[in-house]
Amino acid sequence: MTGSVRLSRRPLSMASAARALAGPDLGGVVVFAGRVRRDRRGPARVRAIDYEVHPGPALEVMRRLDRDARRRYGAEEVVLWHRVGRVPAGEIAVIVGVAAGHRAPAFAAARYLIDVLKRTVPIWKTERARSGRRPRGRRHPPTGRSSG
Amino acid sequence: MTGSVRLSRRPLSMASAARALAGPDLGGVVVFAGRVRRDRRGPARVRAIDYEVHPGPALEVMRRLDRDARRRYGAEEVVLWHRVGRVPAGEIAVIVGVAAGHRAPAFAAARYLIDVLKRTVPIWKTERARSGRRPRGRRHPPTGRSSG
Amino acid sequence: MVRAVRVLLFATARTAVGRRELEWTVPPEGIQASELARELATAFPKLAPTLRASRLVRNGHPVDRPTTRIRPGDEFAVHPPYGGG
Amino acid sequence: MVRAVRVLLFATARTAVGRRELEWTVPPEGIQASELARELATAFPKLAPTLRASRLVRNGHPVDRPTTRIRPGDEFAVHPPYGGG
Repeated sequence: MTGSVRLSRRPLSMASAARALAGPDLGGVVVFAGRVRRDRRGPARVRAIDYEVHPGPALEVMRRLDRDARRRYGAEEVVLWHRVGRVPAGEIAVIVGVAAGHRAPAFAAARYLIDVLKRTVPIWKTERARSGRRPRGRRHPPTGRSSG
Repeated sequence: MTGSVRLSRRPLSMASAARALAGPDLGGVVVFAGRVRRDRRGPARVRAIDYEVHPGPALEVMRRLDRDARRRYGAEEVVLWHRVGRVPAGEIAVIVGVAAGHRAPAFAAARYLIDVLKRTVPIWKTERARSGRRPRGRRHPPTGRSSG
Repeated sequence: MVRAVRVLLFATARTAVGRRELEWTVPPEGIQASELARELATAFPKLAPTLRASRLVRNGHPVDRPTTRIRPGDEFAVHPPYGGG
Repeated sequence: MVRAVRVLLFATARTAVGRRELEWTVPPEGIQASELARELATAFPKLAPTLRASRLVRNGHPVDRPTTRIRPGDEFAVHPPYGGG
Protein backbone atom coordinates (compact mmCIF):
# COMPACT_ATOMS: atom_id res chain seq x y z
CA MET A 1 0.00 0.00 0.00
CA THR A 2 2.79 2.42 -0.79
CA GLY A 3 0.42 4.17 -3.22
CA SER A 4 -0.17 6.34 -0.17
CA VAL A 5 3.15 8.13 -0.78
CA ARG A 6 2.80 11.14 -3.03
CA LEU A 7 4.52 14.32 -4.26
CA SER A 8 2.01 16.76 -5.64
CA ARG A 9 1.96 20.12 -7.41
CA ARG A 10 -1.75 20.43 -6.63
CA PRO A 11 -3.34 21.44 -3.31
CA LEU A 12 -3.52 18.73 -0.66
CA SER A 13 -6.75 17.98 1.16
CA MET A 14 -7.27 16.60 4.64
CA ALA A 15 -10.62 15.25 3.46
CA SER A 16 -8.88 13.13 0.82
CA ALA A 17 -6.41 11.93 3.41
CA ALA A 18 -9.26 10.92 5.72
CA ARG A 19 -10.88 8.97 2.88
CA ALA A 20 -7.61 7.14 2.24
CA LEU A 21 -7.51 6.04 5.87
CA ALA A 22 -10.80 4.16 6.07
CA GLY A 23 -11.17 0.57 7.28
CA PRO A 24 -13.70 -1.16 9.53
CA ASP A 25 -11.15 -2.37 12.10
CA LEU A 26 -9.10 0.79 12.20
CA GLY A 27 -10.34 2.47 15.35
CA GLY A 28 -7.75 5.24 15.57
CA VAL A 29 -7.02 7.73 12.81
CA VAL A 30 -4.55 10.60 13.17
CA VAL A 31 -3.99 13.15 10.44
CA PHE A 32 -1.37 15.89 10.66
CA ALA A 33 -1.31 18.78 8.22
CA GLY A 34 1.52 21.30 8.05
CA ARG A 35 0.42 24.62 6.61
CA VAL A 36 2.50 27.50 5.31
CA ARG A 37 2.42 30.26 7.90
CA ARG A 38 2.75 33.95 7.30
CA ASP A 39 5.92 34.77 9.17
CA ARG A 40 5.41 37.58 11.65
CA ARG A 41 9.00 37.94 12.77
CA GLY A 42 10.65 39.47 9.73
CA PRO A 43 10.09 42.89 8.18
CA ALA A 44 8.15 41.35 5.30
CA ARG A 45 5.38 38.79 5.56
CA VAL A 46 5.89 35.42 3.97
CA ARG A 47 3.33 34.99 1.21
CA ALA A 48 4.37 31.57 0.01
CA ILE A 49 7.03 28.92 0.28
CA ASP A 50 8.67 27.30 -2.73
CA TYR A 51 9.31 23.61 -2.17
CA GLU A 52 12.05 21.98 -4.21
CA VAL A 53 12.40 18.21 -4.34
CA HIS A 54 14.73 15.55 -5.70
CA PRO A 55 11.86 13.26 -6.66
CA GLY A 56 13.42 9.82 -7.02
CA PRO A 57 15.29 9.78 -3.72
CA ALA A 58 12.44 11.63 -1.98
CA LEU A 59 9.89 8.98 -2.95
CA GLU A 60 12.30 6.24 -1.99
CA VAL A 61 12.76 7.65 1.52
CA MET A 62 9.02 8.26 1.86
CA ARG A 63 8.28 4.65 0.95
CA ARG A 64 10.76 3.53 3.57
CA LEU A 65 9.03 5.72 6.18
CA ASP A 66 5.70 4.21 5.18
CA ARG A 67 7.09 0.70 5.73
CA ASP A 68 8.62 1.76 9.08
CA ALA A 69 5.28 3.10 10.30
CA ARG A 70 3.61 -0.21 9.46
CA ARG A 71 6.30 -2.43 10.92
CA ARG A 72 7.23 -0.49 14.03
CA TYR A 73 3.88 0.98 14.99
CA GLY A 74 1.35 -1.36 13.44
CA ALA A 75 -0.01 1.36 11.17
CA GLU A 76 -2.40 -0.31 8.73
CA GLU A 77 -3.06 2.62 6.41
CA VAL A 78 -0.58 5.42 5.83
CA VAL A 79 -0.73 8.72 3.99
CA LEU A 80 2.47 10.62 3.29
CA TRP A 81 1.87 13.48 0.90
CA HIS A 82 4.10 16.47 0.23
CA ARG A 83 3.36 19.37 -2.02
CA VAL A 84 6.09 20.76 -4.26
CA GLY A 85 6.42 24.05 -6.12
CA ARG A 86 4.93 27.27 -4.79
CA VAL A 87 2.57 26.92 -1.82
CA PRO A 88 0.74 30.11 -0.75
CA ALA A 89 0.44 30.98 2.93
CA GLY A 90 -2.48 29.22 4.55
CA GLU A 91 -2.29 26.19 2.26
CA ILE A 92 -1.14 22.74 3.23
CA ALA A 93 2.45 21.76 2.44
CA VAL A 94 2.47 18.29 3.95
CA ILE A 95 -0.01 15.72 5.23
CA VAL A 96 0.82 12.61 7.18
CA GLY A 97 -1.93 10.27 8.25
CA VAL A 98 -2.14 6.94 9.99
CA ALA A 99 -4.96 4.52 10.69
CA ALA A 100 -4.38 1.79 13.24
CA GLY A 101 -6.42 -0.39 15.55
CA HIS A 102 -6.02 1.98 18.46
CA ARG A 103 -5.18 5.57 19.11
CA ALA A 104 -1.79 5.22 20.81
CA PRO A 105 0.03 3.67 17.84
CA ALA A 106 -1.77 6.01 15.46
CA PHE A 107 -0.47 9.06 17.32
CA ALA A 108 3.03 7.58 17.68
CA ALA A 109 3.28 6.65 14.01
CA ALA A 110 2.04 10.05 12.81
CA ARG A 111 4.53 11.85 15.01
CA TYR A 112 7.33 9.58 13.81
CA LEU A 113 6.44 10.16 10.17
CA ILE A 114 6.41 13.95 10.26
CA ASP A 115 9.52 14.23 12.44
CA VAL A 116 11.60 11.88 10.32
CA LEU A 117 10.20 13.22 7.03
CA LYS A 118 11.48 16.68 7.88
CA ARG A 119 14.98 15.42 8.60
CA THR A 120 15.48 12.81 5.91
CA VAL A 121 13.42 13.50 2.78
CA PRO A 122 15.26 15.56 0.12
CA ILE A 123 12.86 18.49 0.06
CA TRP A 124 13.89 22.11 0.57
CA LYS A 125 11.97 25.28 1.08
CA THR A 126 12.52 28.91 0.21
CA GLU A 127 10.25 31.63 1.59
CA ARG A 128 8.74 34.18 -0.74
CA ALA A 129 7.54 37.61 0.30
CA ARG A 130 4.83 39.53 -1.55
CA SER A 131 7.16 40.44 -4.41
CA GLY A 132 7.87 36.83 -5.13
CA ARG A 133 11.40 37.20 -3.76
CA ARG A 134 12.85 36.21 -0.42
CA PRO A 135 11.71 38.54 2.38
CA ARG A 136 13.93 41.61 2.74
CA GLY A 137 16.36 41.62 5.61
CA ARG A 138 16.36 37.87 5.87
CA ARG A 139 19.44 35.78 6.29
CA HIS A 140 19.85 32.27 5.11
CA PRO A 141 18.58 29.82 6.26
CA PRO A 142 14.96 30.81 5.97
CA THR A 143 13.19 30.77 9.30
CA GLY A 144 9.55 30.58 8.25
CA ARG A 145 8.10 27.18 8.77
CA SER A 146 5.00 25.34 7.88
CA SER A 147 4.70 23.46 11.09
CA GLY A 148 7.75 24.03 13.10
CA MET B 1 -14.50 29.95 20.48
CA THR B 2 -16.15 27.15 22.44
CA GLY B 3 -18.61 26.71 19.58
CA SER B 4 -16.15 23.99 18.56
CA VAL B 5 -17.61 21.69 21.24
CA ARG B 6 -20.44 19.54 19.93
CA LEU B 7 -22.62 16.51 20.67
CA SER B 8 -24.19 15.17 17.51
CA ARG B 9 -26.70 12.52 16.47
CA ARG B 10 -25.51 12.89 12.87
CA PRO B 11 -22.35 11.44 11.31
CA LEU B 12 -19.13 13.31 12.03
CA SER B 13 -16.75 14.30 9.24
CA MET B 14 -13.00 14.80 9.34
CA ALA B 15 -13.37 17.17 6.40
CA SER B 16 -15.64 19.44 8.45
CA ALA B 17 -13.19 19.27 11.33
CA ALA B 18 -10.35 20.29 9.02
CA ARG B 19 -12.39 23.26 7.77
CA ALA B 20 -13.02 24.35 11.36
CA LEU B 21 -9.28 24.40 12.01
CA ALA B 22 -8.20 26.88 9.34
CA GLY B 23 -6.13 30.00 10.00
CA PRO B 24 -3.20 31.59 8.19
CA ASP B 25 -0.82 31.45 11.15
CA LEU B 26 -1.73 28.00 12.32
CA GLY B 27 1.07 25.90 10.90
CA GLY B 28 0.28 22.64 12.66
CA VAL B 29 -3.07 20.87 12.50
CA VAL B 30 -3.74 17.51 14.14
CA VAL B 31 -7.05 15.70 13.82
CA PHE B 32 -7.83 12.48 15.63
CA ALA B 33 -10.89 10.40 14.75
CA GLY B 34 -12.02 7.41 16.79
CA ARG B 35 -14.07 4.96 14.75
CA VAL B 36 -16.29 2.12 15.92
CA ARG B 37 -14.46 -1.13 15.27
CA ARG B 38 -15.96 -4.51 14.60
CA ASP B 39 -14.80 -6.50 17.56
CA ARG B 40 -12.95 -9.62 16.53
CA ARG B 41 -12.46 -11.11 19.99
CA GLY B 42 -15.97 -12.15 20.98
CA PRO B 43 -18.16 -14.82 19.42
CA ALA B 44 -20.33 -12.17 17.74
CA ARG B 45 -19.10 -9.20 15.78
CA VAL B 46 -19.89 -5.73 17.03
CA ARG B 47 -22.09 -4.01 14.47
CA ALA B 48 -22.62 -0.73 16.30
CA ILE B 49 -22.08 1.06 19.57
CA ASP B 50 -24.84 2.97 21.34
CA TYR B 51 -23.51 6.11 22.97
CA GLU B 52 -25.46 7.54 25.89
CA VAL B 53 -24.72 11.01 27.19
CA HIS B 54 -25.70 13.33 30.02
CA PRO B 55 -25.70 16.39 27.80
CA GLY B 56 -25.41 19.33 30.20
CA PRO B 57 -22.48 18.05 32.25
CA ALA B 58 -20.86 16.54 29.13
CA LEU B 59 -20.82 19.87 27.31
CA GLU B 60 -19.55 21.61 30.44
CA VAL B 61 -16.59 19.24 30.76
CA MET B 62 -15.91 19.46 27.02
CA ARG B 63 -15.80 23.26 27.20
CA ARG B 64 -13.35 23.00 30.08
CA LEU B 65 -11.14 20.68 28.01
CA ASP B 66 -11.29 23.16 25.13
CA ARG B 67 -10.10 25.95 27.45
CA ASP B 68 -7.35 23.72 28.89
CA ALA B 69 -6.06 22.92 25.40
CA ARG B 70 -5.85 26.64 24.62
CA ARG B 71 -4.26 27.66 27.90
CA ARG B 72 -1.85 24.80 28.49
CA TYR B 73 -0.84 23.98 24.93
CA GLY B 74 -1.44 27.17 23.01
CA ALA B 75 -4.09 25.58 20.84
CA GLU B 76 -5.71 28.35 18.81
CA GLU B 77 -8.55 26.38 17.24
CA VAL B 78 -10.10 23.35 18.83
CA VAL B 79 -12.63 20.79 17.67
CA LEU B 80 -14.20 18.44 20.20
CA TRP B 81 -17.10 16.52 18.69
CA HIS B 82 -18.76 13.40 20.00
CA ARG B 83 -21.51 11.46 18.37
CA VAL B 84 -24.38 10.10 20.49
CA GLY B 85 -27.00 7.44 19.80
CA ARG B 86 -26.28 4.42 17.61
CA VAL B 87 -23.01 4.53 15.65
CA PRO B 88 -22.51 1.69 13.12
CA ALA B 89 -19.14 -0.04 12.88
CA GLY B 90 -16.75 1.87 10.62
CA GLU B 91 -18.27 5.26 11.44
CA ILE B 92 -16.66 7.97 13.53
CA ALA B 93 -17.68 8.24 17.19
CA VAL B 94 -15.39 11.08 18.22
CA ILE B 95 -13.21 13.74 16.60
CA VAL B 96 -10.70 15.93 18.36
CA GLY B 97 -8.74 18.48 16.41
CA VAL B 98 -6.24 21.19 17.22
CA ALA B 99 -4.63 23.94 15.20
CA ALA B 100 -1.59 25.68 16.65
CA GLY B 101 1.42 27.57 15.43
CA HIS B 102 3.60 24.50 15.40
CA ARG B 103 3.24 20.75 15.31
CA ALA B 104 4.51 19.83 18.77
CA PRO B 105 1.77 21.65 20.74
CA ALA B 106 -0.83 20.52 18.21
CA PHE B 107 0.07 16.86 18.79
CA ALA B 108 0.28 17.31 22.56
CA ALA B 109 -3.06 19.09 22.81
CA ALA B 110 -4.85 16.55 20.61
CA ARG B 111 -3.50 13.69 22.69
CA TYR B 112 -4.51 15.45 25.90
CA LEU B 113 -8.03 16.09 24.63
CA ILE B 114 -8.84 12.53 23.61
CA ASP B 115 -7.23 10.95 26.67
CA VAL B 116 -9.00 13.23 29.15
CA LEU B 117 -12.28 13.18 27.22
CA LYS B 118 -12.48 9.40 27.58
CA ARG B 119 -11.94 9.57 31.32
CA THR B 120 -13.98 12.60 32.30
CA VAL B 121 -16.87 13.27 29.92
CA PRO B 122 -20.18 11.62 30.97
CA ILE B 123 -20.62 9.46 27.89
CA TRP B 124 -21.14 5.71 27.99
CA LYS B 125 -21.14 3.06 25.33
CA THR B 126 -22.91 -0.23 24.85
CA GLU B 127 -21.91 -2.60 22.07
CA ARG B 128 -24.53 -4.01 19.77
CA ALA B 129 -24.14 -7.24 17.82
CA ARG B 130 -25.96 -7.93 14.56
CA SER B 131 -29.23 -8.64 16.39
CA GLY B 132 -29.21 -5.22 17.99
CA ARG B 133 -28.45 -6.76 21.38
CA ARG B 134 -25.17 -7.00 23.26
CA PRO B 135 -22.87 -9.64 21.76
CA ARG B 136 -23.48 -13.12 23.17
CA GLY B 137 -21.06 -14.37 25.77
CA ARG B 138 -19.95 -10.91 26.77
CA ARG B 139 -19.51 -9.79 30.32
CA HIS B 140 -19.87 -6.28 31.55
CA PRO B 141 -18.06 -3.99 30.97
CA PRO B 142 -18.08 -4.14 27.17
CA THR B 143 -14.62 -4.48 25.73
CA GLY B 144 -15.13 -3.22 22.18
CA ARG B 145 -13.57 0.13 21.62
CA SER B 146 -13.60 2.82 19.06
CA SER B 147 -9.99 3.76 19.46
CA GLY B 148 -8.41 1.82 22.27
CA MET C 1 -45.80 21.50 45.23
CA VAL C 2 -42.77 19.59 44.03
CA ARG C 3 -41.97 16.71 46.38
CA ALA C 4 -39.77 14.63 44.11
CA VAL C 5 -36.18 14.43 42.91
CA ARG C 6 -35.66 13.58 39.25
CA VAL C 7 -33.24 10.63 39.24
CA LEU C 8 -31.30 10.03 36.00
CA LEU C 9 -29.79 6.59 35.42
CA PHE C 10 -27.12 5.97 32.80
CA ALA C 11 -25.48 2.89 31.29
CA THR C 12 -25.24 0.05 33.83
CA ALA C 13 -27.35 2.01 36.33
CA ARG C 14 -30.07 2.25 33.70
CA THR C 15 -29.94 -1.46 32.88
CA ALA C 16 -29.95 -2.42 36.58
CA VAL C 17 -33.16 -0.47 37.15
CA GLY C 18 -34.68 -0.95 33.73
CA ARG C 19 -35.46 2.77 33.39
CA ARG C 20 -33.67 5.94 32.41
CA GLU C 21 -35.43 8.17 34.86
CA LEU C 22 -37.36 8.03 38.13
CA GLU C 23 -39.32 10.48 40.25
CA TRP C 24 -38.16 9.87 43.83
CA THR C 25 -40.16 11.42 46.62
CA VAL C 26 -38.11 13.11 49.34
CA PRO C 27 -38.99 15.15 52.46
CA PRO C 28 -39.60 18.86 51.85
CA GLU C 29 -36.29 19.70 53.56
CA GLY C 30 -34.39 17.30 51.29
CA ILE C 31 -32.18 14.31 51.99
CA GLN C 32 -28.44 13.67 52.10
CA ALA C 33 -26.94 12.33 48.89
CA SER C 34 -25.62 9.21 50.63
CA GLU C 35 -29.04 8.52 52.11
CA LEU C 36 -30.77 8.89 48.76
CA ALA C 37 -28.25 6.49 47.23
CA ARG C 38 -28.99 4.01 50.04
CA GLU C 39 -32.72 4.26 49.42
CA LEU C 40 -32.20 3.59 45.71
CA ALA C 41 -29.95 0.58 46.44
CA THR C 42 -32.62 -0.84 48.75
CA ALA C 43 -35.37 -0.36 46.21
CA PHE C 44 -33.24 -1.75 43.35
CA PRO C 45 -30.76 -4.30 44.73
CA LYS C 46 -29.16 -4.82 41.30
CA LEU C 47 -28.24 -1.13 41.33
CA ALA C 48 -26.10 -1.44 44.47
CA PRO C 49 -22.76 -2.49 42.89
CA THR C 50 -23.06 0.14 40.18
CA LEU C 51 -23.86 2.81 42.75
CA ARG C 52 -20.66 2.00 44.66
CA ALA C 53 -18.60 2.56 41.49
CA SER C 54 -20.49 5.63 40.32
CA ARG C 55 -20.17 9.35 40.65
CA LEU C 56 -23.28 11.09 41.98
CA VAL C 57 -24.19 14.32 40.25
CA ARG C 58 -26.58 16.95 41.55
CA ASN C 59 -27.96 19.47 39.06
CA GLY C 60 -25.06 18.78 36.72
CA HIS C 61 -22.30 19.08 39.31
CA PRO C 62 -20.48 16.23 41.03
CA VAL C 63 -21.49 15.61 44.62
CA ASP C 64 -18.27 16.12 46.56
CA ARG C 65 -19.54 15.27 50.07
CA PRO C 66 -21.96 12.48 51.02
CA THR C 67 -23.81 14.99 53.21
CA THR C 68 -24.72 17.21 50.26
CA ARG C 69 -28.45 17.82 50.50
CA ILE C 70 -30.68 16.83 47.61
CA ARG C 71 -33.90 18.80 47.61
CA PRO C 72 -37.26 18.42 45.89
CA GLY C 73 -36.93 19.65 42.32
CA ASP C 74 -33.27 18.71 42.07
CA GLU C 75 -31.86 16.47 39.36
CA PHE C 76 -29.81 13.60 40.79
CA ALA C 77 -27.79 11.59 38.28
CA VAL C 78 -25.93 8.30 38.71
CA HIS C 79 -22.77 8.33 36.56
CA PRO C 80 -21.08 4.93 36.18
CA PRO C 81 -17.45 5.10 35.02
CA TYR C 82 -17.23 7.00 31.74
CA GLY C 83 -16.48 5.35 28.46
CA GLY C 84 -16.75 7.76 25.55
CA GLY C 85 -14.56 7.87 22.48
CA MET D 1 30.27 8.71 -26.05
CA VAL D 2 29.12 10.10 -22.72
CA ARG D 3 31.96 11.99 -21.02
CA ALA D 4 29.96 14.00 -18.50
CA VAL D 5 28.36 13.62 -15.12
CA ARG D 6 24.95 15.25 -14.64
CA VAL D 7 25.30 17.44 -11.55
CA LEU D 8 22.03 18.39 -9.75
CA LEU D 9 22.06 21.38 -7.42
CA PHE D 10 19.31 22.02 -4.88
CA ALA D 11 18.36 24.89 -2.59
CA THR D 12 21.45 26.82 -1.42
CA ALA D 13 23.66 24.83 -3.78
CA ARG D 14 21.47 25.96 -6.67
CA THR D 15 21.52 29.61 -5.60
CA ALA D 16 25.31 29.53 -5.07
CA VAL D 17 25.86 28.33 -8.62
CA GLY D 18 22.88 30.04 -10.22
CA ARG D 19 21.80 26.85 -11.97
CA ARG D 20 19.85 23.71 -11.16
CA GLU D 21 21.94 21.44 -13.30
CA LEU D 22 25.40 21.15 -14.87
CA GLU D 23 27.14 18.77 -17.24
CA TRP D 24 30.56 18.10 -15.70
CA THR D 25 33.19 16.40 -17.82
CA VAL D 26 35.12 13.61 -16.11
CA PRO D 27 37.74 11.09 -17.27
CA PRO D 28 36.39 7.91 -18.90
CA GLU D 29 37.39 5.88 -15.80
CA GLY D 30 35.48 8.30 -13.53
CA ILE D 31 36.58 10.37 -10.56
CA GLN D 32 36.30 10.04 -6.78
CA ALA D 33 33.30 11.78 -5.22
CA SER D 34 35.51 13.93 -2.97
CA GLU D 35 37.58 15.01 -5.95
CA LEU D 36 34.51 15.94 -7.98
CA ALA D 37 33.26 18.01 -5.04
CA ARG D 38 36.64 19.73 -4.86
CA GLU D 39 36.52 20.59 -8.56
CA LEU D 40 33.03 22.07 -8.15
CA ALA D 41 34.10 24.13 -5.13
CA THR D 42 37.03 25.50 -7.11
CA ALA D 43 34.86 26.39 -10.09
CA PHE D 44 32.14 27.94 -7.88
CA PRO D 45 33.74 29.36 -4.71
CA LYS D 46 30.31 30.34 -3.30
CA LEU D 47 29.34 26.68 -3.41
CA ALA D 48 32.16 25.62 -1.04
CA PRO D 49 30.42 26.20 2.34
CA THR D 50 27.23 24.55 1.14
CA LEU D 51 29.19 21.56 -0.16
CA ARG D 52 30.74 21.02 3.26
CA ALA D 53 27.28 20.87 4.86
CA SER D 54 25.72 18.75 2.13
CA ARG D 55 25.11 15.10 1.48
CA LEU D 56 26.41 13.87 -1.88
CA VAL D 57 24.11 11.54 -3.77
CA ARG D 58 25.09 9.28 -6.68
CA ASN D 59 22.28 7.92 -8.86
CA GLY D 60 19.80 8.50 -6.06
CA HIS D 61 21.83 6.88 -3.30
CA PRO D 62 23.89 8.64 -0.64
CA VAL D 63 27.65 8.54 -1.19
CA ASP D 64 28.95 6.78 1.90
CA ARG D 65 32.69 6.94 1.17
CA PRO D 66 34.60 9.88 -0.33
CA THR D 67 36.37 7.40 -2.61
CA THR D 68 33.13 6.33 -4.30
CA ARG D 69 33.76 6.57 -8.04
CA ILE D 70 31.53 8.83 -10.10
CA ARG D 71 31.52 7.73 -13.75
CA PRO D 72 30.42 9.34 -17.00
CA GLY D 73 26.65 9.08 -17.28
CA ASP D 74 26.12 9.14 -13.51
CA GLU D 75 23.85 11.60 -11.76
CA PHE D 76 25.60 13.42 -8.93
CA ALA D 77 23.38 15.48 -6.62
CA VAL D 78 24.29 17.99 -3.92
CA HIS D 79 21.76 17.78 -1.06
CA PRO D 80 21.97 20.64 1.45
CA PRO D 81 20.30 19.90 4.82
CA TYR D 82 16.68 18.93 4.27
CA GLY D 83 13.81 21.18 5.18
CA GLY D 84 10.50 19.79 4.04
CA GLY D 85 7.23 19.93 5.90
